Amino acid sequence: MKYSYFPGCSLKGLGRSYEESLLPVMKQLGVEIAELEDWNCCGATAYMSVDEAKAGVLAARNLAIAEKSGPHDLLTPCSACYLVLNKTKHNLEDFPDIRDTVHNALRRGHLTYSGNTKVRHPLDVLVHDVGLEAIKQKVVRPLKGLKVAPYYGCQVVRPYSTFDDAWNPTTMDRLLAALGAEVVHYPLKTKCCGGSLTGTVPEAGLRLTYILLKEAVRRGADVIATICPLCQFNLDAYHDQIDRRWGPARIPTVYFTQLMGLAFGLPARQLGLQRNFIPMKALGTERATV
Amino acid sequence: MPKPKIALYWCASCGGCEEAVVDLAEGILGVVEAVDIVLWPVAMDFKKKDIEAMADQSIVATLLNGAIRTSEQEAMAHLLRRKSQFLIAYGACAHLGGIPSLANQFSREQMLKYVYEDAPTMVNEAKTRPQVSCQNNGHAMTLPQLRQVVRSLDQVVEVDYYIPGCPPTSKLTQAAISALLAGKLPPKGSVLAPDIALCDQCSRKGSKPANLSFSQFKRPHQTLLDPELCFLAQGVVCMGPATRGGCEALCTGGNMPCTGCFGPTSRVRDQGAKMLSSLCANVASKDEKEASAILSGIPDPVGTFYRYGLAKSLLRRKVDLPVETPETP
Amino acid sequence: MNANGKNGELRIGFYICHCGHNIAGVVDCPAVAEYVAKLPGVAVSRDYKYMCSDPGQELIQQDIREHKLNRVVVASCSPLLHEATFRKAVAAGGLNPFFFQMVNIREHDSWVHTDRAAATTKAKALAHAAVRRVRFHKALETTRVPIHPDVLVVGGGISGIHAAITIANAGKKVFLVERDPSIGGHMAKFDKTFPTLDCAACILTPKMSAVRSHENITLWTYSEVVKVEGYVGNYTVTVKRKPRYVNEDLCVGCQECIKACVYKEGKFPDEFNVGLSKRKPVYIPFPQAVPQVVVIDPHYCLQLKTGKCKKTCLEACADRQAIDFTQKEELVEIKVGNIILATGFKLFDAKRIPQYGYGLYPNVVTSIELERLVTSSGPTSGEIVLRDGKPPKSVGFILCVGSRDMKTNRWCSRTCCMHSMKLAQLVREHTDADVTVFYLDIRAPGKGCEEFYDKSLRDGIQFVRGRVAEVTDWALAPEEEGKLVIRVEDTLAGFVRRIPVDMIVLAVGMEPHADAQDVRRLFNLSCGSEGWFLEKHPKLAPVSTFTDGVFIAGCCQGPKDIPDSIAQAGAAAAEAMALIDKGYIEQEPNTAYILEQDCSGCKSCLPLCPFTAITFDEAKQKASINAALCKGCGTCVAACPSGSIHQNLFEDEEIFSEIDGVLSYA
Amino acid sequence: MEVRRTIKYEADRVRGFSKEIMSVSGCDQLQSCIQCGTCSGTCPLSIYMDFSPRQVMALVRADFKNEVLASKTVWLCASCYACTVECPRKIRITDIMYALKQRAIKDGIYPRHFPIPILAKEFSEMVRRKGRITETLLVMRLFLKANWRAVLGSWRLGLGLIRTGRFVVRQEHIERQAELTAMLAAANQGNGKPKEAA
Amino acid sequence: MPDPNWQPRIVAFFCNWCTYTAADLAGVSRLKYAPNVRVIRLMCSGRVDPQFVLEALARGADGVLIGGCHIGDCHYVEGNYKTVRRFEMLKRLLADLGIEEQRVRLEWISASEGDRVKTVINEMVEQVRALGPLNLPNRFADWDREVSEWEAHLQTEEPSARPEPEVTHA
Repeated sequence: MKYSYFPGCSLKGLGRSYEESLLPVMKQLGVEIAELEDWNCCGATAYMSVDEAKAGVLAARNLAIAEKSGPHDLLTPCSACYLVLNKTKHNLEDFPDIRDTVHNALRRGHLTYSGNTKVRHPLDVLVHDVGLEAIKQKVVRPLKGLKVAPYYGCQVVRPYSTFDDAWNPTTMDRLLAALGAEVVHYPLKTKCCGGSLTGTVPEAGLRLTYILLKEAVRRGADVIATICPLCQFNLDAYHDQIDRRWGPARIPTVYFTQLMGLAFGLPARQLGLQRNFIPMKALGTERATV
Repeated sequence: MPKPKIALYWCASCGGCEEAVVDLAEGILGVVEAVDIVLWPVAMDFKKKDIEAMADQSIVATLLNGAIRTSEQEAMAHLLRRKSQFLIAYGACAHLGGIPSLANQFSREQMLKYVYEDAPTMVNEAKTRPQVSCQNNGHAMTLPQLRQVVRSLDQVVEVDYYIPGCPPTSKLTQAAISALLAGKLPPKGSVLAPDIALCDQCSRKGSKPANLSFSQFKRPHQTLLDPELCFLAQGVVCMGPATRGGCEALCTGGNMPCTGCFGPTSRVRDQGAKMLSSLCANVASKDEKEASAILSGIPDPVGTFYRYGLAKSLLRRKVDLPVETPETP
Repeated sequence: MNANGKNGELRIGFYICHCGHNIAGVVDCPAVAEYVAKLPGVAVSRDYKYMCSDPGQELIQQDIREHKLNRVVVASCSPLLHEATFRKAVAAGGLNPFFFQMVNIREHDSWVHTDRAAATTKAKALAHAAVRRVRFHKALETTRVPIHPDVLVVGGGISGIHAAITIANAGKKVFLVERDPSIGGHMAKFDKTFPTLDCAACILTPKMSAVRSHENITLWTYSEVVKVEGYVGNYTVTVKRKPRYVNEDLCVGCQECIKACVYKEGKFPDEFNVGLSKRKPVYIPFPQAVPQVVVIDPHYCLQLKTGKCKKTCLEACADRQAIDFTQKEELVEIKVGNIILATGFKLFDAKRIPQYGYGLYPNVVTSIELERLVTSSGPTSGEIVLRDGKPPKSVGFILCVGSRDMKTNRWCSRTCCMHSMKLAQLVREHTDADVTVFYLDIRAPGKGCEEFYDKSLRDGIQFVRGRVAEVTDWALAPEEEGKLVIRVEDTLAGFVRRIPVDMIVLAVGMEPHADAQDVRRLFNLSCGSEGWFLEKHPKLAPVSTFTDGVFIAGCCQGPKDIPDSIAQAGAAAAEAMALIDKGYIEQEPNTAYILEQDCSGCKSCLPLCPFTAITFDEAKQKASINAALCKGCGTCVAACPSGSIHQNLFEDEEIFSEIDGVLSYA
Repeated sequence: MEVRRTIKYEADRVRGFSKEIMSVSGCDQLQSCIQCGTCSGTCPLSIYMDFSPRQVMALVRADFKNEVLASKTVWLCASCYACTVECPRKIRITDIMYALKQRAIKDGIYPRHFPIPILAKEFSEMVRRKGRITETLLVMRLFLKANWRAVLGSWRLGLGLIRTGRFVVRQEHIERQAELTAMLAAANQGNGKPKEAA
Repeated sequence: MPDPNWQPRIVAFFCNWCTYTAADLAGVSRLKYAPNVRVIRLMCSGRVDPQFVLEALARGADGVLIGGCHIGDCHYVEGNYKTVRRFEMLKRLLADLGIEEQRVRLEWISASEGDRVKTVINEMVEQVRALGPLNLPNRFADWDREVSEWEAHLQTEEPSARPEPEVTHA
């Protein structure tokens, strides 16, 4: 199994522990991963707010490079990147106007994109390509008794995702169960974390984060598992502000890949767990330190 | 009192029609008795000028066979038309364009190139082509011009009657001539043969099942042909149902399927389309793919359905061929 | 073929209709009339405001008399609409009605084009085609086919019941076929009916027993139509009668067998109570079921499943011996002249909208489930209670669940607003709960319905305009603890609200049966894109279909309430009886025929006719067509290799001349 | 007591604005909005908006350009696409929000000192110049532009990031910057064909 | 030279029960479509004799559209099966005779699919427009110019006096 890999800016910065855990886990499962050569920012939500055409071009450049680099699907861990790349792919198919503009621009860089490269999220790949059975094989330290709230956030399941339900996705639930964890019924699994509003409009953004955390705590979760760098940052980094505003709702938030790593018996450091503001207590660190 | 004048002429034809006339055997003598043949290139030495010398309409009837595909044939057609009271298209070529009109699938250039350059048997380094006219030590020599389109006689001049067939049978010829001499002719423009499809007189008719549908098409060389059984029942395309009878079912009698030389009945405008329609309707599959596979057993629809009648079919010719502007011969 | 048959010189009358502005607004009618006037054979060419009006028709008749017309062409609307009208007019003018040709310049021209010039050119071409075509028309006679007086009604809901009784009362024999073990349909499940709040059972039960006792009605429940052959007036229908393992003639509905069943308690979901209660393998669907005959469910009955059972039911029925485990499915063939389809609808599956938590939260119920709860004969004998048995303190109704939603069903189900308000009022009657109705638009157009809406408002039922976004069980405020929380924008107040309630009722919409397409095929009907059966004309023929002698009534044609369903059932019955009492149908003389002297006997046509109208005369060695059996499709005509098969009204020459005509550009 | 007149006159409408928005690829469905409020009900942030998403749809459809572009609503949209997925009329509401943001920025009509548009501009600027984003640097720039007090406000966060080694100071960038610049420039010329005002 | 204000001319054969009714529905729903199509009503698409298609083309149609009931829905049980099979062969024949496949089209449109009528007609008109005029009558004339001009030439060459014909019969 081979995939091109589009890390996106976050996985090189605030979300680096996502990459730190993703790569070894994939390695363990014998999944080959080749980082996209000279990839650029997908444009995220911000660029689309400024200039639709340019946003399209930004994303398309990556798709074009991926297509050039081979027939492999493009592995895209960051939700924003996943959405933007997929959205661009769809727009190019659905709207001739955008297609012409983008192709016209790509030509300037001697690039072309014929729409072949598929954009895939690690969650999708792990459950549907690698398969839960293969993953179970690799589990050496089942996450027995660890209560996990599966949190998907918005942009992986909406609106372009094809691998799970937009309202009640279950892919990660099944994956976590396969790791031996106890999956908490968490109806907020696809609610918005506030995105960049946590920084720009805290009173709004942080409250969403707070609700997510509080409900997870209330439902007795030990840890929240996430699939998106921004979600992880929001749920992890703002606790002191949240405490001040609405009172404590402390619960660690980690990447699902970090939990996989732990279950596979990889050392916590190697999985970047030390980068958490709220460290994984009890089993988490326990495992991490053995 | 002078015997009625009759002319026989041939244009683009194989000569078979001439044979057919000769085949009248002793019948021919009767004819010769009764009439005065003023033109018959294959048998007698009359020249164009002799005809030109004659008064208009002084020939009672001209039996003209062969398709029209050169300027000279047109000239003769016009001349004979003018000189004859009755102009009769004799045989499939004059009637429908005949086999020669299969050439209507190609441009003149395509044909000349093949015949004078590409044909394996051709040696012609100079790539010489026939010239409409050329100078040779002071003498201008001309050749008739080969037309881009092969035509039936009535596409060039007005025709009074048609005697169908490749070639027409002696019976029909005899009957036509006697009717002519007796002045007992059907309405102008008639085809002088029964207006009912071949099956009516085909000996194999009884052997055709009532619920026949096709699950496979075979070409005659692909199968051992049963001497009694209806060809269609053997999966072999037989144009009989779409072809005017009157040929005494000679081909089917000789264990070959009808190829349609008598042309359609008076009620049909396009013989090929009609045959296609009835064959396809009876293909034994409701699945589009399967049906199309069965139909691929007919690899050459034009050659199958329009073997003798492409010139007179509704489309007349491959329609996207380049049109060259006519050179004066 | 002589262009003019034996009608001497050709004198065509041409009439172009303005249809008010419908045609004249886009097509330059006078210009068309002038153009046609110059065509060969045209004696009169006029444009007129409304050709289908009496003066319009009178105009034609007058011209036939005064101008000795022998052909008439009218350019107006679709022949499917008015061909009959004008043929009558022509006949009244003393001309054979088939010396007429119609040109469709409304549906096919003025209504679909905006460019006046182009539309006018098209009208001229179409008119030209008809004028050329009509030359070849011949005098024809319509043939009369007798109509079998019996009628088949499919579906034993309120529509089917009403249609059956109406026809039976007129003295005609009716077969009523119902898929379920009892008739009654959805209405039998209702407690009260809006807007009068009269008891549904009280008005339905008498009609049901009327069906049972009517000497003209043969009732076949637990049966399905599996095959339909023939055509209007002469249908042959095969009905599959599923085994109920109880002899209908012997069973008296004493229910001793049910008491005796080895299952002491009900164990299996009760269809009638939409799964809110349990029944035994041997059961009677509901107390007022018709017929009062027990059914044994082969999926659950031990004897039928495993062959191992004490068969206590047999003992219980020892003296009557009505129970018969050997019963087999049987096929019955009947002959009828007309068919009325009243196959109804199915309710939208609320699970398809996970946001509303149906199936996840036990106290989210559908409207029909609540209906069963409020019914005194229901599983809680009329008590509206939560799953834990306590009465709700607050109930929310969510409307348009599976209606007006492009992601599920686009259409409005028409009854949910009223149905929900009815239930809301019943909830107010039975409990002291606060009731809030969440709606997009309240649609109460029926008689007495707006008044009913007003009553609901005055009863203190809260109405919030807004489509509910989600139903959750997580609390953000103390009052939300342990409740179901509805998140919705109150679009009139202009802000988002969170409203905690104990019970949520989903007003699920109506949709076509899952097998609507199969049924449609069975009876050769059309379906709209949504899957409802298509009526012949949305206004002029709302219960007719494109298949003569097949009529539709009730919700199989589209969502409607009880009064509308009954009205339609009545209409369908009337249409059927009109045909029966006429006694025959006039068959369009568009049949194919073979000219014997032309046929070579090649037999190519024989396999082509699905109606076996073509036979081969071995003596003459020629094919011939039985006009009575021919439906006039013309497939054999197109296939005859020697052009020896012809079709009245669609002769080759007529169509060729039409082709030439439509290609004339003026 | 202070009162404000809220009546709207025809002059307040900017004719053609709705057409312009609906002409954006994927936004034409707006025509069939039935004002059911599913978008607002679903939106996690509608509770902070001056106009609810539903109202924005109504305002756009009625050509109230200035009101819409000046409102906070479009800037509070976090692009979670819940509305787009839930809309019973299949209106791509999120995309419409983007279309509005773009016009707001183009026409310079948006709430002053409101950080989000500034973030958007800073973001695109950094991408245009470096091809990639370095979040920490971006945030610093944002704070300086939008409200420098926030920097002090969130010093703890900053320290935390440094402690956990997530505070990156080296600006990430791509190799073939020229290529990207050329492409973005080309994007301006659109599809080559003349485009209606957008 | 293609005439700038040339408009595609399309002849359509619609079956009475499905496609013709659908076209009526399109009208009743006031859908707007290109005015280039002229509909001829037949009872069933099975009545469409290939001769009709050829005749239409020979008489100047640039395209021919055939409309029938969906497979399985034929009012006459299986008329449309025959249509499919004829059409299959007809297309091959036309291809051999130099007529582009897109000029003839077979569509199943049920009575309820008024919008489909609109889409199909507009699509087809654009397809044919892209192909340009077929205009066989003109081509026939072009082909026959070689004959007519020669005939004219012969006339001028031979101004023959025409004496009374000696009508003779045996």
